[in-house]
Amino acid sequence: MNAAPVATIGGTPESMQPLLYLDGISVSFDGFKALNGLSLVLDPGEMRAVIGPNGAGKTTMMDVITGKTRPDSGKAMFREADLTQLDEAEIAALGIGRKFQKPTVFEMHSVFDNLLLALKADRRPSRVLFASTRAIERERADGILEMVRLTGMRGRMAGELSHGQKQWLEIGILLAQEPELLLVDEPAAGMTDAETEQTTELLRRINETRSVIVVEHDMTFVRALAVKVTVLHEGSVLAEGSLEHVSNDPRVIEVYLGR
Amino acid sequence: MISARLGLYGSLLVAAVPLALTIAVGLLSLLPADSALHVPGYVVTLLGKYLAYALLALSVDLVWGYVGILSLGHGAFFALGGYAMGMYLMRQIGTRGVYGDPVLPDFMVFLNWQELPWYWYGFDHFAFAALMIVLVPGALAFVFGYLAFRSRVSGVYLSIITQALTFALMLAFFRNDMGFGGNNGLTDFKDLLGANLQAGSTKAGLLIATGAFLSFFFLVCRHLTQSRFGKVLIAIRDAESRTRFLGYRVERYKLLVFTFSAMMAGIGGALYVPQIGIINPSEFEPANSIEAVIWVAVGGRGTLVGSMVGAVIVNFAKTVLTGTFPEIWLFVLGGLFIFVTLFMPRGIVGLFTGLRTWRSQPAKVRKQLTGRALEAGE
Amino acid sequence: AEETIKVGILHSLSGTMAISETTLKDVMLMLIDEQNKKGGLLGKKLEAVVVDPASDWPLFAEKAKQLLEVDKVAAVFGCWTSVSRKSVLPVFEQNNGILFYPVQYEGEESSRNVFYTGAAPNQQAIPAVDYLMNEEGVERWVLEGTDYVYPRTTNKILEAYLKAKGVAAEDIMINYTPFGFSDWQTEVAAIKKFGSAGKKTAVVSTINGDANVPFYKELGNQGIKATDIPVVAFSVGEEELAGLDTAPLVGHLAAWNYFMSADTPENAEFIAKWHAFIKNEKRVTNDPMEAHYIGFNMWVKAVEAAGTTETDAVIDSMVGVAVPNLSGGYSAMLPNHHITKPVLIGEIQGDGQFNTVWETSGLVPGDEWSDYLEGSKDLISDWRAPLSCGNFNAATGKCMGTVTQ
Amino acid sequence: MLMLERIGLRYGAAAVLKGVSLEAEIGKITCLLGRNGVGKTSLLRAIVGHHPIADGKIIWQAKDIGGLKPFERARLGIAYVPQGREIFPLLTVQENLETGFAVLPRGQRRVPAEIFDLFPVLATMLRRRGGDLSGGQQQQLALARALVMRPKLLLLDEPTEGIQPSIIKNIGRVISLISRSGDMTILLVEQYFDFARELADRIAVMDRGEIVLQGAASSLDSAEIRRRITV
Amino acid sequence: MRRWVSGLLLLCAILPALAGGRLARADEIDDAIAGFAGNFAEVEQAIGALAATDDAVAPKILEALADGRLRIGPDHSLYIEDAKGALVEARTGAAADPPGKLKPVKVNNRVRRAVEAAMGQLTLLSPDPGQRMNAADTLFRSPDPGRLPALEQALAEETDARVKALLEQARAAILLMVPETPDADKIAAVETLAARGDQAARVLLGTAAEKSSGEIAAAANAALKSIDRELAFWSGVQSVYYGLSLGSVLLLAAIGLAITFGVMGVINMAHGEMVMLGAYTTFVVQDLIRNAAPGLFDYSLLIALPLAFLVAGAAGVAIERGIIRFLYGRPLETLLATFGLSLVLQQAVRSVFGPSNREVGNPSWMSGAVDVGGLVLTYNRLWIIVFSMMVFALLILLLRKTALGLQMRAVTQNRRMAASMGIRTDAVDSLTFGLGSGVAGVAGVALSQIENVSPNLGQSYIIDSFMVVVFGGVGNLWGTLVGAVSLGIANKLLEPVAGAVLGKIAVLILLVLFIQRRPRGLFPIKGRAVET
Ligand SMILES: Nc1ncnc2c1ncn2[C@@H]1O[C@H](COP(=O)(O)OP(=O)(O)OP(=O)(O)O)[C@@H](O)[C@H]1O
Ligand SMILES: Nc1ncnc2c1ncn2[C@@H]1O[C@H](COP(=O)(O)OP(=O)(O)OP(=O)(O)O)[C@@H](O)[C@H]1O
Ligand SMILES: [Mg+2]
Ligand SMILES: [Mg+2]
Repeated sequence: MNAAPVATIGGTPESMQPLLYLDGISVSFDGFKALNGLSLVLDPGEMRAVIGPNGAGKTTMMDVITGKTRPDSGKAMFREADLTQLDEAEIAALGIGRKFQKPTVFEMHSVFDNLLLALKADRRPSRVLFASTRAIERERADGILEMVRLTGMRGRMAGELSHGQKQWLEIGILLAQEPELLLVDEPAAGMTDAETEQTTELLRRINETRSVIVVEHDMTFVRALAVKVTVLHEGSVLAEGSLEHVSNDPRVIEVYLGR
Repeated sequence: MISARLGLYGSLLVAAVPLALTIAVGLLSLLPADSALHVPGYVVTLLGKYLAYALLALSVDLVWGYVGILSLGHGAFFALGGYAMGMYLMRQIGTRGVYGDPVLPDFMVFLNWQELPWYWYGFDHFAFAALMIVLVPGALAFVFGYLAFRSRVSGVYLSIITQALTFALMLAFFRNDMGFGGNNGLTDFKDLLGANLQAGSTKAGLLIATGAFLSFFFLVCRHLTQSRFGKVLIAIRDAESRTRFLGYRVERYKLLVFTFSAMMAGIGGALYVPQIGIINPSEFEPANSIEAVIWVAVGGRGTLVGSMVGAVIVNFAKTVLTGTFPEIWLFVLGGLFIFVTLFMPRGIVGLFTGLRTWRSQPAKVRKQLTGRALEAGE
Repeated sequence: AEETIKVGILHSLSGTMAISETTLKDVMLMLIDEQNKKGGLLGKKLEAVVVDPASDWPLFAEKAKQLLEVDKVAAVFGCWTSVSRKSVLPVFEQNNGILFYPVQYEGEESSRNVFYTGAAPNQQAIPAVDYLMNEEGVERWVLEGTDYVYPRTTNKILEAYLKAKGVAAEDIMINYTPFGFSDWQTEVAAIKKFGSAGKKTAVVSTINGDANVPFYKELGNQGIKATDIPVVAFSVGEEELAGLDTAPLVGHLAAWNYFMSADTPENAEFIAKWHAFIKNEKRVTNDPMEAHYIGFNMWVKAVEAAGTTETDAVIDSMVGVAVPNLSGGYSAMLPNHHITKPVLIGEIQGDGQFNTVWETSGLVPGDEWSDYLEGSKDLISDWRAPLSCGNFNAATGKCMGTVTQ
Repeated sequence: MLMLERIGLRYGAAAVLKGVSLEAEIGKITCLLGRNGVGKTSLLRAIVGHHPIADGKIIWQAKDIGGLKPFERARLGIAYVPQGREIFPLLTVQENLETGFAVLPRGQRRVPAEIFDLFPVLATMLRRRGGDLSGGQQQQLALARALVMRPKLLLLDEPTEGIQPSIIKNIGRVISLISRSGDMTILLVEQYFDFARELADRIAVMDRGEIVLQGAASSLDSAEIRRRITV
Repeated sequence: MRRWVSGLLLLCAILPALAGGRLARADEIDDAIAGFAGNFAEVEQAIGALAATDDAVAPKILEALADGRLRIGPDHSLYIEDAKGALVEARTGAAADPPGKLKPVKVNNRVRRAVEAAMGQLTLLSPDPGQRMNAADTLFRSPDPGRLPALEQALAEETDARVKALLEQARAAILLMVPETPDADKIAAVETLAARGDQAARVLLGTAAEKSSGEIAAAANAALKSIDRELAFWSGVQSVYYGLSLGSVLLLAAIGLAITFGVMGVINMAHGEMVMLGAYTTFVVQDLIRNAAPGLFDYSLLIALPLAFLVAGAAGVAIERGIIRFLYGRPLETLLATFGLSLVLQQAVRSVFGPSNREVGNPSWMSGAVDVGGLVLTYNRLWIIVFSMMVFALLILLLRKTALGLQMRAVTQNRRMAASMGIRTDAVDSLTFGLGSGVAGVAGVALSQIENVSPNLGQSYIIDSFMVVVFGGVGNLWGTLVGAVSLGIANKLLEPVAGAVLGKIAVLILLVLFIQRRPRGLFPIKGRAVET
């Protein structure tokens, strides 16, 4: 299917090693192919928007990258590491962080503790056992709180947050992890237009030092990001290019944007 | 949470209680019997039993309250620790057994065992036995946990296989061919480290030792749960998979805590046996493990203090009720369990310390505080 | 309040053993009641102290302690399972109390503080096997038991005994099942198969408690009749049969020291009193109840003889005391703290009663250390001064490690 | 007609709604806007009875329903599309839809064909478990499930979240269609301003548990609204 | 030779007796009867002598003896007590006025066997084919060469094919025993026995093979081999059947739990007590029937079934309304409350019905066994298998095909949202819990047929029930079915090899290992649906 070497599609120089390399990934559930020979290459420092109809396989793709779902076939490499051989924790340790489509936070921990747990640190039990929270960590956590505008909720249990607030907290958790690659599933869902703009800002800033894959249905948001767009459909890539380019593709209009 | 509110000094205070209490009771029991302050031996043994149970309850609370592992087989670790101690005590009997065999315990003599099975070797040394008291439960928990956590067995599935484990052990220890005394278990103990077990001073010493261990482990558990480590544990309890995505190797955390908790339970069992004077396979009965869980729930899950309080209160109630209302005590005890569940959702401790903060909790969180939802919807 | 003599009753009223033990509590209450009607003991009324050790062995020890230390009872009547007895034994020895133990057991124990009023193995198992061998011409044996100490020991003794009588090893099948076992299909089929080898076969059952009902139901349903393969049981009495339709079981056997059907005036009176006390004409009596009857009367006599309830004095005056049993003879307390008993073999009848088909001509003294076990055949027990030893080795002439101390 | 009179709602000690009064007319779409955490969801939860109110009255069809149980409210024709979808994860799509039958008389218990016109993907996935669907598919299912009940009052909490643009457009069309053609009252909570603006007959803006702006859609100034819903 | 003669004599004696009853010489009978006063050996002899008299009263006396209705007076005169307790003179059948205190004639197994044999001899030509069959069977099991002529005579007259076959087998057994039998007949006999093919035939053939040589031994050995093969096959099938039967018991015990726990998520420690309530309902029903309408006894279970469902179901509804409904969303606490409840219920039953076992009888259609090929199928187990499958099928239909089933599942998956769909959640909750409990009660009716009816009944099943449900996969009724049956079969296949105790341990360990492989049971629900 789409197994052709994809490295050239992005126009990256051959010499440069891609950060993330998905090739011919297929995943099926009880016979239904959620991913069907999906290939995608992400360069270091790149931000990529992924769009596509509901059920196209965007979330499943993230599941594969983060080790939640094992692909039936295909290759998934993060630099030299073969993602299909690692479990969630190991992949996270490699530097891949994720925000889920449905916000998931530690409801029984305070907002602040949520961030504290996410801060980049040695995660081995033996280390954690004797770790004490240093001032610098507090500062970082508080900084992130400020950034996601939850300072007022610092001591509240995360379970008490509204839907939108949880979205923000999850973004905060992602930031705290300082991952090299951020996978962001629908960050603008449930946000007001103004908040969406701020999110755009935030992602841009992050992208200065890190790579990002973002999934979103909000075209205004995607447009504002102004990055290369990959359109998924039925588990494989339908189109790729600038938003301008793909949104004029009749197939994309047909299956996704509508008339 | 509650012990979080206790703060460091509060916790130290709590930790001091078992130790102080046992020292006091232990010393008072040594006074002459006609002294007004004399504590009868009966009370010493009872208290010792309660506190040994409290240690078991503490170990259950650590895994259940903080990591969400509802172990219905912790009694097995308790019993294994008890058996290790029992084997040492058996070997101490020496030629004072009824058949006077210098090596073989009585039950082996009368069932015609010719020689001591290999797994009894070494138990004549206290150091070895002490090692086994933590090692055997620990190793079992490690192997079991390694397999279970690696393949991500969780929830009721884990609960039920822990139950299967203790049930299988019970059947195995019931077998006379196993060489652990079958149904009658190990009994007729004479002395421990050279001290006569029947002597008042030995009993007092054992009691104080139990109190000391309990205090010590309470503090250790407090540290485990209050530190960053404890926060990770609670995160695992509430959202295991999310924790993984943050890069925590969940199975290692679980394994560590589970194994540690099993060792703690083993020590509890080892302290229990010389005070009670018998260890037999009924300690492995699934119902016993369930009871331990219930002590924790009655006292207040996830509070450490609650588990100890629950163990003491439930067992104290049992002592009193079986003596005073032998015909209806089950109604009272069963009723108590129902009452606590319905009207004290955070257990006895929750009633005292958490009342104010509790009321201010939003309903949803309140629910979560008292138990994780099995169902997808809630 | 006037001064009373307290008597402890240590039987499970809840849990798995309540099924057997509750009756014993009731019978004790009745006996105490009767005694009080007769004016009490040493001019004082008797007062029963009932506790519930709840089929929980450590709780037995705890309750025993409570009875002795807190309630300061003069004697305790209690326990059923061996392990409960083992659990309380140190308590009685340390606190110098008196325990009357009313159930048949595996022997291999003798304590100064315990009086064993149930049967020792030689008072039940061996006569039963003799009967089957002589009367029914049995040549092949299935020893079917629950896996715990009593069946293990009994079967060990029986195996040795049978072999001594010339039974070949392949004519003995031994099988154990867990407590509360309920699916007997495989075992019963195996018995059937073992029994169809052309030689007369019998089953010696040491199956315990709850497992019996499903066992007999399966026997009945698989059509094993007593005339084909008789089963002789040591733990099945009237009380157990009350839960069963006995019509298909007619002719299977039990060996005890008492049957409710015993045709003696003492027994008739006992049953009448029991029915009046429990207010239910259908309730049955059984062997352990008789054991308590004997034990209690012995204790009363010993206390009267000693003139005090003080433990040492009572223990000393116990040996030699003889009281009527319910089968029409006198049972006496032996120096080894076991008693003399008649051994009866009964066949189950359609009405759930036993029909005595054989009995020993005289009384059989209880033998605590079995003559058929290697380790214990040289041991004897005699609690009278000057020997006062529970495990005196007749071969070496030494009192081995003692249980007391 | 739905009338909310000075609704107060609290989570424990925290008062989240403070005297919210709002009306939603039959055949009209009322749109509720507001930033994160101001209490929009809480208000809907109060109406369907998922959370008790501390003060005020909820009047639906001239009846105070504040004391009724949630299922009784549903039987009065109130359907709810919650935030976060809350579909029944282990029921199949078909079964999820059939849960809506509980309020229908025996003769009407079928899934209207229009639902599959609106959400074609559901028709192809009738046997799949609800929980296995993708986020957007679940959201569509939640909408469809509410429509199966043939409600008189439809409460929508950010119904477009996670749904692809073409279907959002469809949903918009359908919502306005059913509200105008029939006698359905619709209360819509939205963050997606353009969508709301386009559909709404009335707009209300909430802030910190209070309605701070309310009126006919045509009479309100977009910029004013935008200002109210930005920080 | 003497035996032959006496056999012939006997034959001559029996024929007229059956034709109308011969009057034996009075002193003959008196001599015989005198033995009934003696010990068992003498009684046994007396039976033989009495049978030999062929007097018409002999069968009556023997029957009375076997039933324990024979009384003997101090003067050795015999009386029979009839069903109503009235005494008749044994020999004359006249109402009697006994001269002194009567004693029952004691019976033991030895006496019973003698009576059986004597009756067999007296009934070989009985008009009742059932009795003839018994007689033939008795003959087969204790082959006596002296009876050969009688046997052959009976064989000649026999019309019933089944009785005939049995008679032929008995004849073969006798022929093999008698050294004088011609070789050809012996080989024919070997074949007859080989065709019978059971353990008893195997024993006879075994002795034949040992005792003879040459052709006969070879034939016998060949027959032995084929029987062994057959027996091995049947014992394998039998084990599987036992497993199936155990599995159906486990299924019954667990299936209610599959609803309260599997569907509703309530860790219902009082489940066993619901089973117990069902069993006690059966007891009460039978007790009433025994006292009021003994004729209905065979229907007692059919009456008890709906009642048990109602009693346990009502208890379930009460528990749900009173306790469980406050605990939704706190499933672990249901463990605590229902554990308390189970203590209370047990003690309540103990107070009302007493602590000991209560008798629940098998109706006649659930007693005994039927032979199918080499299988022995006991009726009670057979019915339980059928019954459990019926209960299972009904439940599956209810859960999958009815609106109530859908609502039950919806409510437990998301109670709040279900309510907003217009589902009466509290009613559905009560009904679901009531249903689970009711089914447990129904299980109790079935279990009362094979188990103790005691306050501990529930306890003995609770652990197994949880294991079955979890092994099959929580929330999956089919899983419960397959789980129960496979646990049952595994148990029964291991039991003959490892013994009951080790077998059970092995099953538990296998279960633990299995869960490691499949952490969500046999039939896990996979996919996102469970992860979120
Ligand atoms: N466990 C499963 N069983 C069956 N089908 C599944 C399973 N998991 C995912 N699917 C199907 O796979 C497809 C891809 O789902 P995915 O969540 O990746 O879509 P998506 O692109 O993220 O959609 P959305 O934009 O709605 O979030 C969907 O059609 C979904 O129904
Ligand atoms: N269960 C709860 N317990 C305590 N506080 C809560 C709870 N649910 C919501 N809150 C608080 O109530 C306020 C209003 O929440 P609500 O969910 O109604 O907001 P919302 O307007 O719907 O926000 P969003 O746009 O993010 O969905 C928030 O501040 C939130 O923190
Ligand atoms: Mg998605
Ligand atoms: Mg909201």
